[in-house]
Amino acid sequence: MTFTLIAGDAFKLDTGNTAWMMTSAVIVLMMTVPALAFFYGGMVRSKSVLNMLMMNFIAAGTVGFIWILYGYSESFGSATTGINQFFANPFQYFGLINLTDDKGLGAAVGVPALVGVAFQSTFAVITVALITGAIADRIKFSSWIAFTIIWATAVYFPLAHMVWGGGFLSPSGPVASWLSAPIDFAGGTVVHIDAGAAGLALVLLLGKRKGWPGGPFRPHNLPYVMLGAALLWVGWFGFNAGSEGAADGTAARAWINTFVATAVAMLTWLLTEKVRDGRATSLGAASGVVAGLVAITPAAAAVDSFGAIAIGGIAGVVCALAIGLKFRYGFDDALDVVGVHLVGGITGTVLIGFFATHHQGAWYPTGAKDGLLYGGGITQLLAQIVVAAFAVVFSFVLTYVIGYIIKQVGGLRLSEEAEVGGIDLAVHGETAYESIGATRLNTEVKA
Amino acid sequence: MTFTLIAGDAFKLDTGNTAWMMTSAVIVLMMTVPALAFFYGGMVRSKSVLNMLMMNFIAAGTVGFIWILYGYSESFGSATTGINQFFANPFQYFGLINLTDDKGLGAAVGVPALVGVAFQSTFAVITVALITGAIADRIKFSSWIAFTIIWATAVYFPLAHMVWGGGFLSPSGPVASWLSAPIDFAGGTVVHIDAGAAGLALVLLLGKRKGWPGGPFRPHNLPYVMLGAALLWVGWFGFNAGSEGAADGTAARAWINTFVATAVAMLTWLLTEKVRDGRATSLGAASGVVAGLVAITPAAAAVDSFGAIAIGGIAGVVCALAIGLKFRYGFDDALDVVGVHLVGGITGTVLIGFFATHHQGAWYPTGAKDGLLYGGGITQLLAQIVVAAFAVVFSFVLTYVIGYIIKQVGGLRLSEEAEVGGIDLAVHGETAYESIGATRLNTEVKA
Amino acid sequence: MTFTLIAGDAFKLDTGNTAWMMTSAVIVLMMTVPALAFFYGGMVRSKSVLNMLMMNFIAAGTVGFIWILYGYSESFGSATTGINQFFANPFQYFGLINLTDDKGLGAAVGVPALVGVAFQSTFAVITVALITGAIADRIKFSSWIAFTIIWATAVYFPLAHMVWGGGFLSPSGPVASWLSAPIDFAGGTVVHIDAGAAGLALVLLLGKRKGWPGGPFRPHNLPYVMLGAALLWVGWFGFNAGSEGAADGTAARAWINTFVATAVAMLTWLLTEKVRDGRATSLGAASGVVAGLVAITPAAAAVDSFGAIAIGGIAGVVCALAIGLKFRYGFDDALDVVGVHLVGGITGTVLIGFFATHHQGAWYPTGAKDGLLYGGGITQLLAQIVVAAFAVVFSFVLTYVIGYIIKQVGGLRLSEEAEVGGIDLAVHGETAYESIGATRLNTEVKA
Amino acid sequence: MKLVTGVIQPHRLDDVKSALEAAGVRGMTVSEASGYGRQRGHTEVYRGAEYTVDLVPKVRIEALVDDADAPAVTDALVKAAQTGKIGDGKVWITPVDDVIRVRTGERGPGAL
Amino acid sequence: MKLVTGVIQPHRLDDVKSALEAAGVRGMTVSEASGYGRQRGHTEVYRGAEYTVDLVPKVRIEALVDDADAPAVTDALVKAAQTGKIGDGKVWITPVDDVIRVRTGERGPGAL
Amino acid sequence: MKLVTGVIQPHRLDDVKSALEAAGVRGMTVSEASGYGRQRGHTEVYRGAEYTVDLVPKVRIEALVDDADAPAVTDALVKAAQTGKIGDGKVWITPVDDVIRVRTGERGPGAL
Ligand SMILES: Nc1ncnc2c1ncn2[C@@H]1O[C@H](COP(=O)(O)OP(=O)(O)O)[C@@H](O)[C@H]1O
Ligand SMILES: Nc1ncnc2c1ncn2[C@@H]1O[C@H](COP(=O)(O)OP(=O)(O)O)[C@@H](O)[C@H]1O
Ligand SMILES: Nc1ncnc2c1ncn2[C@@H]1O[C@H](COP(=O)(O)OP(=O)(O)O)[C@@H](O)[C@H]1O
Repeated sequence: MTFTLIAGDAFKLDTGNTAWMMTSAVIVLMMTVPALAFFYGGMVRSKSVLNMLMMNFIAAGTVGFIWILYGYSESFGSATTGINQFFANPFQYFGLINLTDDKGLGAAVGVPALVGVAFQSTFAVITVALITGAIADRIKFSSWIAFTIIWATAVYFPLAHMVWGGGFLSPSGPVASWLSAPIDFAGGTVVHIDAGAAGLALVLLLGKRKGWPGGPFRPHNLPYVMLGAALLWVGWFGFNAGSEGAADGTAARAWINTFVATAVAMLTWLLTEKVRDGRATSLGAASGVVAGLVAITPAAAAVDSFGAIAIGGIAGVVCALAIGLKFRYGFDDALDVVGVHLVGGITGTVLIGFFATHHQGAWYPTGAKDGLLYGGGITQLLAQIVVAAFAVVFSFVLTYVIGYIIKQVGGLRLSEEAEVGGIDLAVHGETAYESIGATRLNTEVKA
Repeated sequence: MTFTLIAGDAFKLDTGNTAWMMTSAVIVLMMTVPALAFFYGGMVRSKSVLNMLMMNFIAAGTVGFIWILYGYSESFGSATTGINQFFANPFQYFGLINLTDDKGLGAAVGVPALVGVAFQSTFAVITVALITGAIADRIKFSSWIAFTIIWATAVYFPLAHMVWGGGFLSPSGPVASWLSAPIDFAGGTVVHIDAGAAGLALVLLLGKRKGWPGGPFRPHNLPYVMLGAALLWVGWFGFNAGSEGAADGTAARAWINTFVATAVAMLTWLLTEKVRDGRATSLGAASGVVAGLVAITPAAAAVDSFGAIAIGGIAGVVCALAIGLKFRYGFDDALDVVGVHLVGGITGTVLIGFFATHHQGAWYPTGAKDGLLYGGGITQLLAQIVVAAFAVVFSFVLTYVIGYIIKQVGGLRLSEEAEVGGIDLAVHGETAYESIGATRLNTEVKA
Repeated sequence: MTFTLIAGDAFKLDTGNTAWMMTSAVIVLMMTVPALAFFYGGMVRSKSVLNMLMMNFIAAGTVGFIWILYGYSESFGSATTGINQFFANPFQYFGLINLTDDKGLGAAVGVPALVGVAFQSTFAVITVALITGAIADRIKFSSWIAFTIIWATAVYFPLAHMVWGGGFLSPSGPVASWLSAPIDFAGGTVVHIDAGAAGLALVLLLGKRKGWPGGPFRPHNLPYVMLGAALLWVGWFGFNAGSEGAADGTAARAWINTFVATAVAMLTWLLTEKVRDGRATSLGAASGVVAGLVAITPAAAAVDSFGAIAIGGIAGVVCALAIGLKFRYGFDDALDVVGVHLVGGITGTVLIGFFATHHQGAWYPTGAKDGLLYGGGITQLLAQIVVAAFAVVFSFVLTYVIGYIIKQVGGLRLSEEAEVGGIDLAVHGETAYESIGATRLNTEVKA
Repeated sequence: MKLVTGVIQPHRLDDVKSALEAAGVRGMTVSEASGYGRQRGHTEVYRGAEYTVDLVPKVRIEALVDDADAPAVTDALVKAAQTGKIGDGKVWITPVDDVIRVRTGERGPGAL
Repeated sequence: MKLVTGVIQPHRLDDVKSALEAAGVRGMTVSEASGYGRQRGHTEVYRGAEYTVDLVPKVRIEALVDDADAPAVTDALVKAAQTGKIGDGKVWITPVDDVIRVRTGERGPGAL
Repeated sequence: MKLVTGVIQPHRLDDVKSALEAAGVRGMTVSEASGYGRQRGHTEVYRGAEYTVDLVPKVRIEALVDDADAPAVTDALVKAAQTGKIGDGKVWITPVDDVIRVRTGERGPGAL
């Protein structure tokens, strides 16, 4: 993305860019609550839908809070050498103090610094929230709360710094000088590979849900899943076109690619289902939408229409097949965070190496090259593979360590009784839907 | 709309207009998924809600895909004479290649060409999606997929070209020189009359649902219908105020008119129900909202507040009465696409002839005239009637032919068994909501 | 808010500000339909969800209508002396006639006058809609319709004029000269205290629901509540950051504060529940979100990050405790409009007196002072208390009188039979969800 | 008195109701049920995982009738519910010791 | 043993439950049902099309009781459910051959 | 003939179904129910107001069987449903006068 730190600009407000970035920030927040919450919430059984919604709300709460306190500073603080190749100083802009507009992410395009904070806050929130899909139905609520804070601090903020904050994997980092400037327009590595690998690590620590596989885990409300998928698509334009940081032709290219890659991914996912299972399903349509969105994210403005169509089309097939991995290898990635976000994120990140271009309104950072199929040779592909691999390993290892420590300290897994009897009731003392026989006895609230 | 092709402008980016147009594009996409999908999905029975949602998602998928490939080019390519009065060259901007900003729809107001493509893509999608309401509960899924592609290519893209792309019905076409420049600010003809007449044609080809009329076809989830209607209202500001193509006073006039016409239409629909049936219903409120939105669409910026109130108020009554037509004439327009979109679209298009004005911030294209009640005589009214009539005939006849061919080739209608037993299960192998007794036996996904 | 009347500016369009304000207007409308409607609709029993949705739609319909007719004029007409300290001339801009851009709310920042009308219309709508939560499940539908019109005219429009229209409580009014310019950035008094006090007055007139307390009044669909809360959060950025009237750094400050105060309020509400009830609930998360949003509203751009965190954190605890008041004092504020909006509105308005600042991108009107904890002494706190107290009394007394008159004239309360048997059926002739046994006998619609 | 219980195809409910009325039944109680029998269930596929749903939606009808009316009511029920396809359901008759009308406390045949 | 079945107004469930407890009933099974009888249903109107819904929501209660307790339990049920309005429902008593407590396999009155 | 009715824990349904099949039962009818008994319900808290929900979700299974098969079927049902925890439910057996297969009109044991 061009929405990035450029030191020393005198700030001149551009109301149009500012309007677009505030709008984008709003609709990216919508991607977590309610979109992702409902996408996942509809997929779980009715006895744990509230817990799923809650985990997403919690991600917005805790990560939102620490982002303003020190997360922005840790991600986008100015130091980028030595250890600060990996994370910036969390106290430089503690509570956003001293963050003047000329030091902001949008200084070069007239966007106030706090708008940059706002936009990026929603990325931190959704990355953490994505993980909930893998661990659905069995994690202790308090452990989830702790995890969100620790993981954002130790994994997300650093990776954001490395890729977007001028650090290790950025267009000015070592991979760029060695091979080519890596391209991650809107978060294929920082968001999707990151969350996907983390989901996998947690799943291995948590173990399978009782009764999986073989038990009845069908989605309790498919319209909720469709609602979530649709709102994810809608909000994703803020995610991808917003990542340009300005309202211009490059943002428009990201818009178009986000639209068409998703449309095609939905169609190829459905086609894959039709061929394999004999039916095209609504869950498949919703899943195809998300797979397409994930895969086009890193490439959003870095390919032309044909590149977007190819990436979307390939991602639809690849992810539709990848959701079978968990059955083959026996890890209970409940709602397919690995199959969709990890695999989709890798797919998009790597395919950039084939399709990157700077024609037809497409854009990539200085130091990047055209893809293999667009005459730029193999260098960009290698850079993309290196970055993807680094992100997988970085996120998986750190997450495993964090999860392991939490497991030792407070435990990760809910009691079997709570899991079987219904998390909503056991953990939150609630049930999602009305039923016969509720009697209120005690109405005095201790105030 | 002023958002239209103006040749030869040197392009100078306006970030504010660009921000508004990208935002509008986003919320118009939201009108199809999830808004329209839920508006219709709540109205069908629970055994076919997924099929309804799917048909809307499919419209976004297939039409989105071909729009980027050749639809934009066919609609807004530069040729407008001879046969190109009716459609432009689909290959001029194939895959959006060579579409530079100075050739875009927003060149005159500093909006990048791809933003114009984005905005218009969402119109193509929703027009096709609107038809699903008429044919609910009984069309073959594969036939629907084929229909979306053929219909968009043969009906929607041409009509968009005729009205907005400088073609036959545009302010520079023959009707304009003969009578007066026709006014269709945001799509009364291209979108609503078009979809409504197409819905009628398909209904005649498909026949009635088993048990209609007389059977139990009540909406399975009215809150979904309300959710859909509310989100349609929200997104429609992008549709109408976005059709200005810029963030200016004319867009604001469209905003205000969209707001007040809808508010009043809801009230008059409810009043009609109260008088006729003795009750004001929530389905009536949702329907009134949509009727008002449909009717104000062509007139959005071309009337003042009083004109908007009148158009909304009349549409609320007229559409509330028009939904009785299907019972009288025995055509099973399942969710009232004819009663609301065809009748509402005609109502709005024709009423412009009475209320058009260019005062109070209202606007219409050069060559148009004030309406009958605003001292402009009868010319504009005649032009509006001609355009509406042309659109009805054009869409109905072509759709009938397309539907007839599909019927002969692959069949249109689902088996009675699938219809009675539930389309969701028969076609998609899914049921929308959890129920007792699902057992997973086979969990191995063939990958 | 800076979005306010400034006489005599020559108008120069700023497309960026205009884009932001139109977008804000759209998402604030979304806060009423569907957000608030679903937030409340999920909380009532399934037999009255449609009535709740309807009351919110009606608020959009009637208030939207009269706002365009005379409400804007009554609120933001130019006269501000004598009796016009309390309300402006409703006929000055009747139907928005003669409202030229240089006379609009956004004249100073290049926003067309009609955009100001649009933005403010959505505030009028939601303020009225908020009241529905207090009176859920028992008000006559016709009385509600009448109430919306009378209350908006006699309470909301005047208060908007007093606070934002240059009247009695505005930065140029008597409180400002006496103490300090009161700060209400986005509507703590005009919207939340106003609606909260009105809700209380109506509750006293209506009496308790049959069976309250002690009966089974649990929410019928908690995911709907979560959906509503999430969309309220999303839309509230339009409410608060939009209240700046422009896309600039102050708007960004409001964005950030709205984000972090809400995040923290959700966490502190959940903590309060955990301590008091032993469980953190999803209804608590949703409620905490709304409490935080309410409390930060008046302070949105007038505090720094730490102020926002403090206000959110305090509001989460205070409101979580305040919902017990209704049980203690025995008034059936069904969905806690008093506990959340009145108490939260007062909390936010008063806390400004402690936390107001004009550093770190924060802003307040000329004549206001820094808060007690930021070295400005006690003056601002006193001004805030005076304004809050005035708003409580003004709204409560007038609402009581209006409600009393409606009660005498047409009655306020539904029959017990309708209340027990289900309002949806009794009043609207509908049920929200499908059930067995519906047979259509008569399908002829009288047209 | 007897209790006639029928488990039938949901789409026959309306006709059965009419038939029972015609047979002089003055009241009945209806509830939702799922059946398992010769009629095959179906499979559903979610992200490639196949679920077998072997319960088929049914409607249960219960009518309390006088001993003398039981055969006629049963016949009416069976006839109205019959489509001839597998899955049409079962009807069974069980003895009832006593019936009370809650509203009045009446007992026996008069309470029907 | 006997099975006492009651089809009652949903809003009486709570009182009936308490009354049965007071009458010494240690367990019961409750389910949702719809009734058809003297109580009129209602009409709903959707876009002008009128639907007649002649089934009224009811709740069904079943309690297995010892032969000796049946009359008292029945009386308690009837009394607690009674509002005196049409639609109060029916209660009926049927003979039961045997009862088994699943947990322990106990049979007969001791299994209640 | 006999009607064997079981009210069991929902998560035992699958095993019970298999057990009945194994015991030669060719059909059964299943419905949702809520139970009240020794098994405690739970409390839910909404905005500080506490609700006591004393009904526990159960599933009801009904199988019509030949007199001779009743004991074996009952045993199979009980065994498959048993977890040994409070709330496992009840099974009871009631006499049936006659059974009719709706599809064919067959009566008696042949209709099962
Ligand atoms: N032995 C039985 N006990 C209880 N219900 C039964 C029994 N056999 C069948 N049923 C019910 O009857 C329905 C139809 O039975 P099925 O065997 O599918 O068709 P048919 O009766 O036409 O041969 C089943 O779905 C079930 O609800
Ligand atoms: N013959 C019957 N068999 C089974 N259930 C019945 C019968 N008659 C009435 N019921 C049940 O009792 C309910 C109340 O009956 P209804 O005739 O409306 O009122 P009432 O019993 O007060 O005269 C009905 O809704 C139905 O559920
Ligand atoms: N007397 C009864 N009549 C009808 N159903 C009963 C009766 N007693 C128990 N039940 C049903 O059996 C279920 C389990 O009973 P419970 O007393 O909780 O456990 P257990 O049978 O293991 O002692 C209850 O939830 C209820 O559905």
